[in-house]
Amino acid sequence: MNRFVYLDHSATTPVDQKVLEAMLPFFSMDFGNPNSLHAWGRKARQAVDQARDEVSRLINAEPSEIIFTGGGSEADNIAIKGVAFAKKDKGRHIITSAIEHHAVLDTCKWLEKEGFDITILPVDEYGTIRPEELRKAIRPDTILVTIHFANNEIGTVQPIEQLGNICREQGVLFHTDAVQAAGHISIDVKKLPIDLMTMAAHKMYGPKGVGALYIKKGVKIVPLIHGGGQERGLRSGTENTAGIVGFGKAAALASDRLAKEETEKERNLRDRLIDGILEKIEDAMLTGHRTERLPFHASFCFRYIEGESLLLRLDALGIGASSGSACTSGSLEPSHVLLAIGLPHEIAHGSLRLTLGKDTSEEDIDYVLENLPKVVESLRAMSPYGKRG
Amino acid sequence: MNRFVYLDHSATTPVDQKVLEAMLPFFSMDFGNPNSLHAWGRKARQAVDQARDEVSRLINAEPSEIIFTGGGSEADNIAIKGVAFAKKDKGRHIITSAIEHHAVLDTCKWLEKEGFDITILPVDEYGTIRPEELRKAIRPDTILVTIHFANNEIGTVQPIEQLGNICREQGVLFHTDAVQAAGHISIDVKKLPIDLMTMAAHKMYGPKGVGALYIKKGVKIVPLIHGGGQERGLRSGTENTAGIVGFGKAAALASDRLAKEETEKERNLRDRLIDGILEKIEDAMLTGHRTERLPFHASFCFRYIEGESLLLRLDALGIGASSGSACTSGSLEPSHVLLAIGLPHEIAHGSLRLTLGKDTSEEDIDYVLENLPKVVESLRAMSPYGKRG
Amino acid sequence: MYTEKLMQLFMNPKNVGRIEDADGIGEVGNPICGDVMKIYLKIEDDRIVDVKFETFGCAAAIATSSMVTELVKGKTIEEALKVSNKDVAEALGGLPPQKVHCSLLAEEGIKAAVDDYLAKKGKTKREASETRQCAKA
Amino acid sequence: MYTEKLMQLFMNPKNVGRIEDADGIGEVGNPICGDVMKIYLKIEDDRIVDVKFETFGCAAAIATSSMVTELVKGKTIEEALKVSNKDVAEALGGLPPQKVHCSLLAEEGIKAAVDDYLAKKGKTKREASETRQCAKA
Ligand SMILES: Cc1ncc(COP(=O)(O)O)c(C=O)c1O
Ligand SMILES: Cc1ncc(COP(=O)(O)O)c(C=O)c1O
Repeated sequence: MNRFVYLDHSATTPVDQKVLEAMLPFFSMDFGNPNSLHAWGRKARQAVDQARDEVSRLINAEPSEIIFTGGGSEADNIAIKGVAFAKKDKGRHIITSAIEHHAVLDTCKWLEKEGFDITILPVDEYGTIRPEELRKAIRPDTILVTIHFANNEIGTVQPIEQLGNICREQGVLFHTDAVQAAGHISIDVKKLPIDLMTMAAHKMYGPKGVGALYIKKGVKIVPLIHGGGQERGLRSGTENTAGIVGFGKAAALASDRLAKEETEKERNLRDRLIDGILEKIEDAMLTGHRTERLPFHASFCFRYIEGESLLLRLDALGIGASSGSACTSGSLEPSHVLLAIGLPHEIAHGSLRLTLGKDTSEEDIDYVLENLPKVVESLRAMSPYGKRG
Repeated sequence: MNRFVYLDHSATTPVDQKVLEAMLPFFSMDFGNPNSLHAWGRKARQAVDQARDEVSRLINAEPSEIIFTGGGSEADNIAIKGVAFAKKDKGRHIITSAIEHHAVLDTCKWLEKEGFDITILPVDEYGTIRPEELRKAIRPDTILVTIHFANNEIGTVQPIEQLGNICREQGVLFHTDAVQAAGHISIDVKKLPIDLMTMAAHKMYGPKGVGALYIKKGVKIVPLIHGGGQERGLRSGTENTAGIVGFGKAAALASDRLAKEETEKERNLRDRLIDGILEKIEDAMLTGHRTERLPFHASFCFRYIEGESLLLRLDALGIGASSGSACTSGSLEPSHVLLAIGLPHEIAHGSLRLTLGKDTSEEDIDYVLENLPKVVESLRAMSPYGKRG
Repeated sequence: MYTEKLMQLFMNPKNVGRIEDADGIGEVGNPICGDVMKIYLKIEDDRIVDVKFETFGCAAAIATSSMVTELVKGKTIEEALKVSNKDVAEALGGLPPQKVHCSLLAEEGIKAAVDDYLAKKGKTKREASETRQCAKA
Repeated sequence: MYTEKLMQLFMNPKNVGRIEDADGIGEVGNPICGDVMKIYLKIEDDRIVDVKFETFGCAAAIATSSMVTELVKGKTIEEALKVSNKDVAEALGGLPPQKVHCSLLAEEGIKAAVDDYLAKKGKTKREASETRQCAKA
């Protein structure tokens, strides 16, 4: 094996060394419970406060508008169920899209069983939600619209400003799952019409198991996890101090990268990867939008072969990739996202996602461009549908 | 200042060095998402599996009976709401006790608002729930009894076997919050009549932000956090690999300590502390049960003074203690636990909790026994109620 | 959570104790709520020449007691009655929101002691301030 | 999730390809479900003298295809029909639960190819096995 090339940053990112260094004191040394009044506790409280500042600065929120959670999925659940239970006497209609992450979709489906009414908006072939579809779907009893900022499987970035403005006009709360976007795209919640927004540390070089929910001042939600009243009573439980400190540092580093436009490097490499693959491999297509997409995200479907065998062959060459969403790759159904953009099953089965990171190099991309075509070729040679040449 | 003596292990424990070492590779090196199929993901999956084994062994459960959560509070919420929503068509009556942690009590209170019927059992002066009270409270529509294994504020250990047996006889599910007990008292879920049990890593020298719920085979619950289907669909979200690995290691180390009866050392030091304080300080009382209590736990009320000023004076001497529960110490109401055992408000305000750890030394105890009486004395000299000598 | 100033006063409070032949004694608060302040005044020519306190309560209660005694010492009764809870809090560099009631207690303690003094002298008692409920966090 | 044995066969499958003058060809599975196996048999005196496969599918589908061809090679038709999905799975050192259907597909692939051979020879066709729905994880 020549190299190790990790191209699955949409699934998770390595913890940045600087982030780990920031976290380390909070395990065994400054290990206090932030709720304790003694010196150990006060030190931990300070650290949590600082992290809240850092995370809020990443999206230009107020620190008091950020609550820390036990991950992105949890934050999605808190936001959606939190609004649903808070507003259920006002209305029970919620709007979402067909290509949301399961943390949003399955939450909505559960609410449907509990007596809520869910509208699932379709998307076009690029995975974009059309603002006019949203406008048509809003009813007098609509209490929440939840549409992700950017898709994890196909990278498409949504027209968040337009979508949010429609919600604002209609007086409906707007939640966006920005797990894939936050830290990678500049987001300013003072400028964008967003009421609640989900983030996860582990998608921006922070640790797993910690997320955050932005809740605009004045927006009321019912807590999902009751207890000691931490995080303004909205997410009880002893704070994951080290994890939160890590998130803070990761957010601060991401703010820096965004300010310095370092994501441009990723975008350029991604474009080389996309262009190279489409050029070198026949019967390949890009999934998602060509330009309105995450700067680090490339995703494809290759005819005549199946995604799992493709990614395991790549794995054997040291390349870490995914097919569809990591969360559902145990399943044999093709991804709901690929079906929603209109791909037939047999094509959707041949999906591959390559997501770059801040440390991905030219050489990494060269390595993939050299090896991926061979792998596709060899699998096609085995396929009853493959071309023979 | 002479020493630093941390005696607030009920609030949280430092991460054991061995635990931290076990966690370290999973931040920046083996950082994969356990749901990914490639080498990075498989390594993470293996680590999570091993941790699940280790945690299950601590309580003699099957690995498949353990799900990892984002902390103890979350596990309590998953258990209680999970049973409530799963069984609500069968009945809506839930029984708990007056001295549960807020993660249990406030969850029950929320369910009450959502149409459930909650019975709160009283406790005796030692904080023990009388089994006959439980038996009287069970009704045909009772679906769940949730009573903690041991109390965080006063250390009392409940007669879990008797309580659980009553539930079993009546065919009612039994959940116990063992956040304070697990890792410190031997628990065998094959022998004890427990259906669901909550644990938290950070109370046994593991990291904060990770908990576990034991769910006996065959017990069905509705998930609280929907999404990608991790943890057998019962707690979605990318697994906190490093945290889970840390929990596994902490559980393995706790199993060792329990097997070697190392908690005896803590128990002996605790007894010296209790006896010393009651001997040296007038108008002091032990709260909780004298013998049926957590081996590391000592808690008191001192008349004529107030807990917060007591613990801040101790803090100035390098002693980390708490007054009531760390989670509610921002509040001015005396703890619900101290009121439930029948203490009048003015006495409950003077509570102090000293909770020892595995590394607490004789000298630490000597230091407290030397300084605490002076601090109590000096605060009493300031109090309008204090005796003058 | 507390300012350094407050912690200093809490650790080394001034004017602790009682005045055996006090001219006015005020006791405010309630042990059920967890804080009671007792203020002793020595008054000469309507001027506070000595003041002491005894307090049962949290760090903020002790520090505000100490601070308010410092603030009124040497003042005339009239001036002392103008010392407000805000003055006390400001002099401590601020108070966390859930502890603001301690500064109210301090203000009330002085007023109660002055009232006691006036009552003993047979002068008109000021209008009594209402008894408050225990503060809630 | 996969055994080493399975991964080896997936990386280096045996009997890949087609037999141009095959005596029996079986195609099972469905591209909609994400796996299709095509089995080619060369048969002499009711004995399988050569066998090849083409598979569109996951690693397990490819490995089970390869394994089943190994297992039936050289066997009589009757013996080959007795090779069950369990035999295939066992020979691979086991399969994860959600991939068991791949071994079923392999078994069915052989049966379909034999059926095709028998049909071409004008012999009675065995009773057709039902078409299955896409497997669900
Ligand atoms: C008895 C009990 N239950 C639940 C909890 C909540 O655990 P966590 O703070 O880890 O969410 C605690 C600790 O704070 C506890 O002592
Ligand atoms: C768009 C999106 N939303 C939510 C999540 C869930 O985040 P987590 O796995 O950290 O709970 C993910 C990642 O898996 C995601 O990509």
